[in-house]
Amino acid sequence: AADKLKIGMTFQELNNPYFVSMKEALQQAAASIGADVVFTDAGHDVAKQISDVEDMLQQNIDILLLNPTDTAGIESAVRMAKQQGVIVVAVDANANGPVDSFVGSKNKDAGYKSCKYLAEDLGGKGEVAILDGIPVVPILQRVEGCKEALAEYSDIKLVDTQNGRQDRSVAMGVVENMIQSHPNLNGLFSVNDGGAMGALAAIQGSGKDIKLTSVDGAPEAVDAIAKGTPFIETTAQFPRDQVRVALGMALAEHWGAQVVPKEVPIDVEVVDQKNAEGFAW
Amino acid sequence: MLELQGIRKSFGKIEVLHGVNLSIRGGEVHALLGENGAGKSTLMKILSGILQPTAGKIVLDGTERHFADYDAAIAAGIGIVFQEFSLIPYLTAVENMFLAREMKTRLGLLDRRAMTARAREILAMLDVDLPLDVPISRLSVAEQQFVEIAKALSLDARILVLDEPTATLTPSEVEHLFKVMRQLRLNGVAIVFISHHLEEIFEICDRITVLRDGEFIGDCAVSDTDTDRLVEMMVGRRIENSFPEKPAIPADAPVVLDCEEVQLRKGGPVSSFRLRAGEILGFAGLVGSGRTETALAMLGAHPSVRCKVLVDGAETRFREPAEGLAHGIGLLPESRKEQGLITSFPILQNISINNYGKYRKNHWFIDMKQELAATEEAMAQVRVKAQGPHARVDTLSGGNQQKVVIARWLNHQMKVLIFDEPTRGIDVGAKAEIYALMREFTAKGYSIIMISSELPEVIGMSDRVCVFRSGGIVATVEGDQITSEQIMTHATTGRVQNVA
Amino acid sequence: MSHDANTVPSQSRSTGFSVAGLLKSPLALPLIGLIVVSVLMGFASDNFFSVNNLLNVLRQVSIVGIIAVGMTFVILTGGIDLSVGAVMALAGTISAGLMVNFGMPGIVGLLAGLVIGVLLGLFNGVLVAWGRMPAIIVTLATMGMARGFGLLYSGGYPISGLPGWISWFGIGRIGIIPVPVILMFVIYALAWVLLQRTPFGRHVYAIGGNELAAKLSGVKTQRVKLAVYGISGLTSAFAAIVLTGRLMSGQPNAGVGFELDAIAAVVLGGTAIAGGRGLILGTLIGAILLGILNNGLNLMGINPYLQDVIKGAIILLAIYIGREW
Amino acid sequence: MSHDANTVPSQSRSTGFSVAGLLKSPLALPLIGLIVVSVLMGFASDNFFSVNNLLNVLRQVSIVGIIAVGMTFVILTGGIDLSVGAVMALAGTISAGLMVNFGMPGIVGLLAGLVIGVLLGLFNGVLVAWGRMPAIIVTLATMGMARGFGLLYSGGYPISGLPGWISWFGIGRIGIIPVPVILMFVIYALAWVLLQRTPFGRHVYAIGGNELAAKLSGVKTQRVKLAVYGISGLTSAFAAIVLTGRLMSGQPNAGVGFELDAIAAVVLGGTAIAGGRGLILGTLIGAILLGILNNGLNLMGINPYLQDVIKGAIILLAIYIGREW
Ligand SMILES: Nc1ncnc2c1ncn2[C@@H]1O[C@H](COP(=O)(O)OP(=O)(O)OP(=O)(O)O)[C@@H](O)[C@H]1O
Ligand SMILES: Nc1ncnc2c1ncn2[C@@H]1O[C@H](COP(=O)(O)OP(=O)(O)OP(=O)(O)O)[C@@H](O)[C@H]1O
Ligand SMILES: [Mg+2]
Ligand SMILES: [Mg+2]
Repeated sequence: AADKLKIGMTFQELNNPYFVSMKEALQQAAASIGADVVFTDAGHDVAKQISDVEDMLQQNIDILLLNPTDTAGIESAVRMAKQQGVIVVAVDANANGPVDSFVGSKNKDAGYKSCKYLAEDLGGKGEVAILDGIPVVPILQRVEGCKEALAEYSDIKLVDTQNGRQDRSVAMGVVENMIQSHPNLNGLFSVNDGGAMGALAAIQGSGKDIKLTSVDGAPEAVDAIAKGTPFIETTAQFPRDQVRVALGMALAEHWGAQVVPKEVPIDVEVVDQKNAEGFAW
Repeated sequence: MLELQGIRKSFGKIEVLHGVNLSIRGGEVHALLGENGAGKSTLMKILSGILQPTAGKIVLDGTERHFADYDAAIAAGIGIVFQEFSLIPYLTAVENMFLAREMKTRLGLLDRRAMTARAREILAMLDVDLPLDVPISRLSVAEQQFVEIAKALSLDARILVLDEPTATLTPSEVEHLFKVMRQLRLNGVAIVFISHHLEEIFEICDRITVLRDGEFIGDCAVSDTDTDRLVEMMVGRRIENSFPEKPAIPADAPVVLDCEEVQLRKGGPVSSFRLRAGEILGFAGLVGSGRTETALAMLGAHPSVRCKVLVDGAETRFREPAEGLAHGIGLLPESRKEQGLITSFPILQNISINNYGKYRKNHWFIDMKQELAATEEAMAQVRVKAQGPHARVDTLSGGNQQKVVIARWLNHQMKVLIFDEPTRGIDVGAKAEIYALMREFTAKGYSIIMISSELPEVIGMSDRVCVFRSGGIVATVEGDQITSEQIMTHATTGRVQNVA
Repeated sequence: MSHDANTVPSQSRSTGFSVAGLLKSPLALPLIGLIVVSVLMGFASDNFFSVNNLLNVLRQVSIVGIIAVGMTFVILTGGIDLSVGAVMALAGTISAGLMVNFGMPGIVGLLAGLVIGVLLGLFNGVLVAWGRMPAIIVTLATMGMARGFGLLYSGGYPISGLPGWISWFGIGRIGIIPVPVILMFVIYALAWVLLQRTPFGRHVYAIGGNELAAKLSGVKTQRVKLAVYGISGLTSAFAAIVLTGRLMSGQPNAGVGFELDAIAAVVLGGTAIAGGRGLILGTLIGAILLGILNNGLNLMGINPYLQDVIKGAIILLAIYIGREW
Repeated sequence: MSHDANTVPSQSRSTGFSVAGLLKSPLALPLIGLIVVSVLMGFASDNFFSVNNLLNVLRQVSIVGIIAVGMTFVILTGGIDLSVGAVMALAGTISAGLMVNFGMPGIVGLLAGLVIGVLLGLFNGVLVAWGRMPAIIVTLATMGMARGFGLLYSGGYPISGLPGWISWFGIGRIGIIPVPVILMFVIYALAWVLLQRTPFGRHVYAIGGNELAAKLSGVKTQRVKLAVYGISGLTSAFAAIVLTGRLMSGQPNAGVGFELDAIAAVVLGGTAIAGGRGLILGTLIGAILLGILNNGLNLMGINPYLQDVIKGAIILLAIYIGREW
């Protein structure tokens, strides 16, 4: 079995459905081409992620799919992998160093679309707030896109930005407090669905009419949107497709392709009550 | 050469030294005498800079000195062997002797060769031979005591304080220590010697200072006094025999507790004894001879290899003291602070701690009224002197603390009470009261095991005496045979009965 | 010392409720701290003293507040339980899983969660009491294992799709009082009774005060220790019910770091970390104090990173002032 | 007990190096554990016993291994330091910030990191030794504050753009030996000398063995305690250098949970959590044991969730077996 293709993937975390569904898609894809696959969970610790990559290199992987916890911190692992002749494709977030390709969502687009939807739904006026997350490039891009969209509406006022750390229970507490300090809040944009679910609980608990939009398209979020809650929209990413495309890029490189695209942006799609039914990653 | 003048010391609001004087001349052995709690150790800690006096002064060689800490006292030539061991269990003898005063090489590293050599020298002077390279916790108590003494000698002290160094030594070891002390005296070292054994005072000391309850009573030359006068100075009155009459125990008194075999460790001696209803069985022996361990092993509070106990003829094996309690066996531990009292509790809860089975309300809850009433009654029974059941236990005197621990067992149907060093650190009056209480208990049909290091107490109170040596019972004496000679002979030279 | 306030009818009878008496109680300092912080927050933010916001704070406090009850029992015996957050997450995840994936009735799922919490607590207790292993290590290992199990069981997905009524435990109200707040108060009341009015409670204090003395006087110390860890597991599982109700899902990664918040609440409430002294009401005050800090700093819009610094400094200050009790 | 290996010329002289002697040493059990786990891993994975992989494991171990040195000092005195991970992160972040944002020479940045580590350690030490506050609370608060400062300073972003040579500390090699491994061994050697061959080391053990007796004998217990926390801060800052070299960036979020790994390494190495007994070499073995577990479970391709469970169980087992020393 020495000639069997071996694929390694390191995740920044594996207790988030977004990445778990990536993992599942990878396992399916690998099975369909008869490749072995190993994966690791860095638990948001870059140092551990480098160790994980080192351990995978000891197992002589051919392809490394890298979902970095931190773009800069992971560089030495990328270099080490390249030195061993391993094909490296970054997924979802980019990595510094000589990666062969990067496959990720159009995060700025996602933020823009969600906040545009929110502003439109509010009739172009009212107080809105942003529920921020862990400062990594994709998240920053979403906030950037959101602010761009909100700026197009002169009667929309951005009154607060707080950090929910993309964690459901943290986000819930933060949003509850936000609602206390801004009694007239009309809308809220969360940088991901995990935080949005916490925010939703807070909004429902307060009994206020606050509209919520977000990014990701997680099953729970889609569910909530379909049910007609204050959660009105999420701009879906396609984690399964990201990993499939990434594997495709890596395979192309493996087979000797010379013009593998350095960057493959994956489209994002608005999911609201109209199309929520039947949407799935 | 050294004068302590008008030393006062308070801990919090309580003054324990009320203006004490002490004068030491060069090259003498000076006895410091006083009942437990008289303040001897406190005075010595002040002398060695560990405690600061509230008032008074220390004059050394004619100049007033102030020792901010132990190091300052050492620099002035004062060394002390503490009453409580100040050894670190996991360090070796050499490391302990030179702790905080290590010899260093030029690099600042430990000069272990030099320290070992010096340690050997000092121990050779003491004429003791002990392993220098194993943790001190593996040495015997006597060996540890000599390490303490060696530690103090390594300071080249001109004034050496020995706080009850003989309490843990056998007579031959004591003799040995005295030889060393005489040698030191010849070398011009002044020694302050603390001991409760008056015969030792007469053997080795030149002069005596007596304290009573923190008061300076007086000093005199040994040649000018005698035992009776010393006791009177210490106690403040002539001391009568404080032991109650021994009642006659019927020969056919039932055996309540039959300890068929207790073996503490593999290959160690196996002990057995019987306790009859209404008697006081003394456990005598030197410190560390295994009396406490045997008693605890019986109750399941100490590991043992073998332990077979019959209570009223039925075989039982206790896994923990709670099971002993259920069978009517209670313990008054030897160290009140570490094993007896719960100092975060007031008297009330210290007494009721193992009594909650008795004061229940609706089955689950504490009936606090009954708890209070029963506790007050128990306090009255043993005559605890305190402001009330809510007083903090750490404000009580030793004797009253001891009574609190005794009171714990009064609301139970007890058969056997184990009194481990019941009068340690207790003044004479309270001692007599506790003796009386013990006899009150036996009159009620309780049986008592009394572990004691005080020979007069063992002799005065026990109906029979088990003598311990090296971890097991070597002899049991009764009746006229209960004499200090008999007991000491067995305790120091008796052959260990080695049952396979 | 800790018990005077509760067990000394004779002393307080004469004067009735006295300020001087209160000042001497171990609750005095935590209370003063609570008042000082509240007043500061009130000045800094207009919204702070609204009934709505205060109820909001209490509701936010409820989860850590409930966990801190079990932690108080454990710390009173001189132990520590680092596994509480992970146990909560595992109990919540499995109970959600039973309802959603195995179609069990909600009540069975909730009870199963409680059982799991107790079992994990007893596991800790056995290792500490009979295995004579240090609590900090045992509960640390349990923490890792419980997290692993939660993720294994759920495959890393939150488990949602719970019956709607479960949310009552998280966001329901009775009158204007949120259900989790009521639940918290009930648990505190039970804990108070257990600690102050039952033999078991006295034994908990006794073990923390002097374990050897308690053992030698006939307290079944091992059983009591087993029980306190069991209680800690149980309160963690109760917190899981509130959490599940609040989030309407089982979250395998919930509660990271809650053990530290719970310990902070206990210690801010005046309980000695070495055991033997402390009051359960102090823990409640400590938990509320922490909650007010979080809420107030949020309301003021303080940079979240700075919030960590401020909280750390306030904890240090509070412990420093209170260290002499 | 802990010193037999070093101070027993008379016993070992006769037999020279003896297996029996080794078996009696406190290092025996950690070593046996290490061997057993290694052999198991070797069976389970072909790659395990390659030189490359073993060096790889050592390199991975180096960061927690270095932190565990300071932790050993602290635990030997009977204390604990929960702030190590946060101190490492803060030291690394600020030293990176000084180089990148303030254009300071790399060497100044690195030294500044060490200074910060020591200062934070001394802060802990002052509060523990003179403030008489419980170490677990003090270092917990310091942990929160250090994290907050790191995030504040960096705004939450990692700081990258360091001079290239910094990576030497993380991924460089001397011969075939990785630099961080050499650094780790040097630090262990120094710690060994400090603990076994200097008066200070004896005082560390003495305080853990019996603090009061040590004080009575004239040991300056407060100063020694101050020093051990300072050392712990220093080794955390050294670990930060390796980390920065490995990540080529200052990471304010790094090192979450490292305190627990370091404690586990110390305790697996046979040091008593109550202090007074233990050997620094045991800690090295403990750290390597943990590293091998991580590496081996990864090599075997075990589900990462299950890895947590297995690690927890092995730690419990090891501590249980070793609990009697
Ligand atoms: N640190 C302390 N705090 C409060 N009281 C103390 C302290 N040390 C000693 N005492 C009290 O001071 C008194 C004198 O104690 P000290 O140890 O000096 O007696 P002693 O004469 O050495 O007795 P013994 O013969 O039992 O050794 C006792 O009542 C004791 O309880
Ligand atoms: N003060 C002490 N310091 C160190 N070890 C001791 C001390 N006292 C006793 N031991 C150890 O405990 C064991 C037996 O002690 P145990 O307490 O049973 O003896 P004992 O006859 O009751 O003496 P004690 O007068 O100390 O109560 C011995 O192995 C001895 O080495
Ligand atoms: Mg004394
Ligand atoms: Mg004894």
